[in-house]
Amino acid sequence: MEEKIGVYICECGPNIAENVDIDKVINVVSSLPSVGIVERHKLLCSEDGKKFLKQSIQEHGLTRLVIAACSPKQHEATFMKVCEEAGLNPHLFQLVNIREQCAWIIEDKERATDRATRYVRAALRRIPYHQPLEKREIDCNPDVLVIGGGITGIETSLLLAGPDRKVYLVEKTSFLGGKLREFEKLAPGMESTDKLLKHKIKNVEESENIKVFTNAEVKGVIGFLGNFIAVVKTGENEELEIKVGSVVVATGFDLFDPTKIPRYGYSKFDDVYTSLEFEKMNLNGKILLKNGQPPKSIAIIHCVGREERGYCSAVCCSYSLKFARYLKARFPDVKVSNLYTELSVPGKVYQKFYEETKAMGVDFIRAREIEIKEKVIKYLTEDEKEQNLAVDMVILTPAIQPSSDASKLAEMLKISQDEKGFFAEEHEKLGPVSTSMEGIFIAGCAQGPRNIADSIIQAEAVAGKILSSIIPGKKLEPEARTSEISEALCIGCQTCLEVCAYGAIYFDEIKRVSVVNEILCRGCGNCAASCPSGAASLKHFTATQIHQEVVEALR
Amino acid sequence: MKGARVAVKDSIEKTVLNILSKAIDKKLFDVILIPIMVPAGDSYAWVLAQDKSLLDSASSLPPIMSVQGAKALSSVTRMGKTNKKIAALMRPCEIRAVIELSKLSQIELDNIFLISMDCPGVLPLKDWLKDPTKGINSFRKVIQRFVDGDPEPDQSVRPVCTICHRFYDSSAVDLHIGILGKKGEYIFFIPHTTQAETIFAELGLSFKDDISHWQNGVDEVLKQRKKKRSLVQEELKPEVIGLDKLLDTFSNCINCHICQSVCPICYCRQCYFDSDKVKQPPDDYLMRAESKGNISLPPDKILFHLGRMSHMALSCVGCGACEDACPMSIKVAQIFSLIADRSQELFNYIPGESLEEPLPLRVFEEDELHEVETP
Amino acid sequence: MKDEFEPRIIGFLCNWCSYAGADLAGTSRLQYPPSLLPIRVMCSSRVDPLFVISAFLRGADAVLIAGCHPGDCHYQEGNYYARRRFACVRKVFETLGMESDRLRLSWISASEGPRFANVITEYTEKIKKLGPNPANKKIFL
Amino acid sequence: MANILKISKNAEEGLRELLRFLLEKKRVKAVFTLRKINENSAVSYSLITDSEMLKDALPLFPLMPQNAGKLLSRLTLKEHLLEPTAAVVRPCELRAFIELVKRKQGSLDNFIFISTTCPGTYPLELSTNGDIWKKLPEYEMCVKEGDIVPDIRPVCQACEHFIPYSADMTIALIGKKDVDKSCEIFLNTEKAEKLIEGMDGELSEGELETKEIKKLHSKRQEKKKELFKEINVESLGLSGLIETFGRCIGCHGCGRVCPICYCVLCDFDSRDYECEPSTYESELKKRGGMRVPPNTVLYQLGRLTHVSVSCVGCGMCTDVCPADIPISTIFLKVGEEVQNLFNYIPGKSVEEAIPLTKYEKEEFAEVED
Repeated sequence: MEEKIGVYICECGPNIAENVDIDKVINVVSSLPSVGIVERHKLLCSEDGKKFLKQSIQEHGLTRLVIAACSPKQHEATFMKVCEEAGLNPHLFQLVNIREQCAWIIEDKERATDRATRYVRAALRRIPYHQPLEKREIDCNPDVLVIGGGITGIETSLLLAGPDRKVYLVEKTSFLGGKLREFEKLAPGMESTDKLLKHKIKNVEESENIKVFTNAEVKGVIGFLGNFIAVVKTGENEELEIKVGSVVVATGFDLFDPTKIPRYGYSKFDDVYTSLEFEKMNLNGKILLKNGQPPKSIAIIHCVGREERGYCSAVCCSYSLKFARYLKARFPDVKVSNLYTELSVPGKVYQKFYEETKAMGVDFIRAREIEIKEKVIKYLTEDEKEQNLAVDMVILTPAIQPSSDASKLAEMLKISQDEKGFFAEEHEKLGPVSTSMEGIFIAGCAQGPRNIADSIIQAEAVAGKILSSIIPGKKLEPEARTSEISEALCIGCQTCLEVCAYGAIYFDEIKRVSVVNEILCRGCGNCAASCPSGAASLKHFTATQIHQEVVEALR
Repeated sequence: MKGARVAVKDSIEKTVLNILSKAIDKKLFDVILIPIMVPAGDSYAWVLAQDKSLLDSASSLPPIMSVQGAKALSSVTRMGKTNKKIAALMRPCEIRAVIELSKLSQIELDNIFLISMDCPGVLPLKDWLKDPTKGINSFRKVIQRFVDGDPEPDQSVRPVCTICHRFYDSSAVDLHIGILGKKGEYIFFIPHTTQAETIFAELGLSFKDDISHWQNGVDEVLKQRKKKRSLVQEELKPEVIGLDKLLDTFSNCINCHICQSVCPICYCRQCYFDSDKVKQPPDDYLMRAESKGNISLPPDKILFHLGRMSHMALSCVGCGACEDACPMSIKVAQIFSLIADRSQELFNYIPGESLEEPLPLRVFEEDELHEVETP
Repeated sequence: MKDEFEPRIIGFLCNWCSYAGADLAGTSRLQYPPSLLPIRVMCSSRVDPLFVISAFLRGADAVLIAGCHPGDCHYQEGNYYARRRFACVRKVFETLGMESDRLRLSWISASEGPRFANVITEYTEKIKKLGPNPANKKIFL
Repeated sequence: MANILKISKNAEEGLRELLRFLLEKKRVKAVFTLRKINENSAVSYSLITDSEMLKDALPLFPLMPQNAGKLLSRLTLKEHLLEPTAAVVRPCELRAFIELVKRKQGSLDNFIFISTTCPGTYPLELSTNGDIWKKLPEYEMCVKEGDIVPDIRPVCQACEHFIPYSADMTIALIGKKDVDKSCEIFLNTEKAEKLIEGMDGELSEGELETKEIKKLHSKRQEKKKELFKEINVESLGLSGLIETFGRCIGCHGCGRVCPICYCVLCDFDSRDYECEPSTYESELKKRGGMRVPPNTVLYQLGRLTHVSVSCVGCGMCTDVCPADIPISTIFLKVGEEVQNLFNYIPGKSVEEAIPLTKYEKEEFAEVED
């Protein structure tokens, strides 16, 4: 078919017209090969302008379109839509930025005009190599897989489950509720945990839109946003295949193992416990020494493993205050001493909680080089004095660290972990609960140490993300400008596969070539640049297209 | 046939270049495609010369064939016809390859004006590189001897050049420059197209002179070359006839496939024998090894050479680029000449002789080649 | 004016940061020399070292690759790969005694309009001092 | 201290003995080694399954008709070996193969690598005119003395990696005064020890890295400095490149024989690098003339950027170059510099990832701003 390229130059009111001699540009451009028509317009992005464009495309039967106007970041989408309406494949169009990067930055009109002409020529040199790209639509499954039946997982499930959205909640232990089940009360309100947890669990178990698997494990997840297939090994040891559109990772945390630091004497001396062990003792109402006697003096050691792990676990201080309350409630005369390196009670409520607890006669001592011996604690005070503190029970508050199976899960889901081993968010601020894999979200302590309130906030954030992005019946429109790999040229070295951040390239063992999953591909082009033989290329940014652009720009 | 007799000033080369640069002045051509000495002075490269100043270091008959001219021209026009009017000055074997490539749509001849010159042959690349300055001088002698009409070719040129029987013009050329016949006092501009006549008329050439001197000169050399050609080929036969011989001859081959990549007729973007199709799983190699106790790797050296022959023998112009570039000094070109001659005879096809003549394997006659049928 | 040497800098700008940075420079009406010939790519990691080399041999007086600051890549880690490839090609230039100053890698975020203008201005000055790229006139490339 | 198997035959005989033993005892299915393939004494790599054929094997012949790494890749590209195979290769060939394996172009499975402390190889042309055979005595003498062998390929004379990194067995040659009487096989892996069980010859212990080796190492370093000086790579500059590569005939033979150039079709032979007529016109406008076919320098620079990080300096490129361009010297130099960037030694260990397929968050501050 005869190619006919249309070139339209936008005056953008005075913005471009004043600084670029548009007629001059038109003059040069008109003479170029296969340019069918060159016209100017006051404001192409206006309703009137779009109408004019659409008509011109149809009347002149344009096969390709170049528009010189503002930045593609401004109006590329706008004009692509016009192309579509006019029946021209929107990728056979190139927007030339002669406003932000030309008219507005060059005072001298002659130079600006020369620049504008150059840009338009470059686009014209490139456009013959544009390929029409198809717009694809895929169904999107609204159902959700939630991994981890702790408070975060429960909250997420409850928020998401509904008549048109099933939730599959997978818990590796035999019960829902996670670590929270062992807590009698919650700081700072000291309200009973049951209030919060019991009825939530009940709601989960009663909801017909939530399917709970306990003693279960996720064996594998493949797919992409809107279309994941998960294999779940149930308590009955059968393997179920579950289709979902999104996955929420709420696998919680483990405690730092205090035996790694011998000076804390954990598992060496009697009556040295971790916070979780203490919660349990408290819940069972048996806070007793090995010898069966109630404790008279108790030390709570903060920041256990803080240095080793390299971060503050954010919750230990507040629950230590809670522990003090537990103790004071049971044994009014018990002596409670908190030994900390840094005290962290942020937020609008904890300061008060701290002061009240202190007022109950609970000691707070800034101590270093703590060493626990039989019934006595050696430490250095702030002013470097060595001190001995006689106690008959010690509670350690070990750092919160990623759960033991985090790496396995990360690998299975192709999501990344941060240097501490927690699941990494896509961006601290731009995507705090998203991951490198579209459709896979993280919440609660799986993403980093945080208290229950914050975990619930994240649960709601995730729910919000999913509810707004995966509306039942929605079709997904994956990126059209993806990478592609030429079967003929690929030698199967899999370099592309190694540099792809999205697991969007897989290797076809039979053909021995790499293949792009066009739905996972985000179109960055890293693979294309990494491929020595030019087998991988990025649609709409192919080597040839870019090369042509460069050559013409340098003409 | 008539031509224009041109007196040689200084040297044949100067005389020719002089006329060409006039042609540029007069805008008869926009560009001359011609070998020009590279900055280091140790080789010649094909250059599209628009500034006529470039012609100062150009050579109409360079001592070596670093790149087969047809390859140069096809790199210019493979993607489409040029809008510049280009005159290409090449050796006859290069012109012939150009014609073959245009039949294979690798060269677009619009706006291309082909000029050839009687060719005394070229020095082997390897010899030349040892001492280019010496090379230039010894090649002067080669030319002198050639134009003097000594039928015995100078032994310093490539063996395959000493048996070249197509050192004169192909009828497909626009203009041929005959340097034989007049001991280098005169050269002959022989037009093959009216275009040639009109263009060079502008330069004051009138094509009324008798060119029988040149024709006789050519015949003299040709007689001897044909003799020598069959002689060499006869000597060669025992070396290559029979599979074992062939294996021995190519036993040194290291599979670099440079012969193929410098061959003007091997125009495939990727040689079949470099493609994935020839790569096998290990047990295939092992099986073959076990059947004979061993297999030399890479396998299929002969398959490659036979395959290449079967692909290009009919169009082989005997330019010798393959042999010149072979790192193992295998007599590729001479061996190919043997096969090429026989197979071209079969269709009495002369590669590059005329644009009209179709490639033999693209056509057929109902009543032919019965000798190959078994009744 | 006319005959003063005006460098031609091919700039591969990543869509999300540097290209947006350039736009911001424009919307803030910052003036900088018209030496830049911007080529929009989605990510600095799209820039094949060969783009750089061939632009240079085609006579670009300089080649600039600009992308998101490390850690801010829209595609998570693209710019880290871009940096490695750039380090590589620049080392090749250095080792061969070619003017590696004509190749530059800069991180410019979407909010750094002024920085964008500065980078171009300052780099243009530098290239002016270097003079035109000799590759421009070479015939035997 | 490594285990040594000493066979009282000259090194090559001893090695042949070993190979024969491995084949006959069915410890290996096949042997990959150099072999004289005909009366014209052409030497080629061969895959030998019949121990009889070993009589023509020349495992130590100082010639590299091809980089064996490329061949082993061809052998195991589609599938890994199912049965053990012994491969006698030079250190640079082994390194090349490992680089290829990292690029999924082959598999190490079931290979037993036998290598040597490598004295280097002669240029191909010496084998085409037969002179190589005359040089063997001189070669052996230099090997004994631990000297640089005259007339071996420049890159070999300048090679510092002449001790194999990951061979199962290493034949000690350099500085061994008695290579003509005895063959010392260093057993570097348990696999190797198992394989030679039951073979006659005395077991002893010793160091592979003798002082002769260290001496040669420094001699080679010196040589390398000289070599680089000759070409003066760092001060080539664009004009220098044009001068050096000006005589390139564009056969791309260097890429075809390069073990690291593993592409199906070299990008520079692809459509992407064809020029449209309009391009020529604009280039002519700019330059007044233009070399064709174009991209001579681009090809070399491009290949450098693709190969340099993995270049093992095997020298095949120069050896086949019809235009005698000292490609390998330039690649060796640039390769070193690029590899130092990532302190990476190509082919040293298969575990080490190729630098360009990974990154550090904190690095190369000097190239960015």
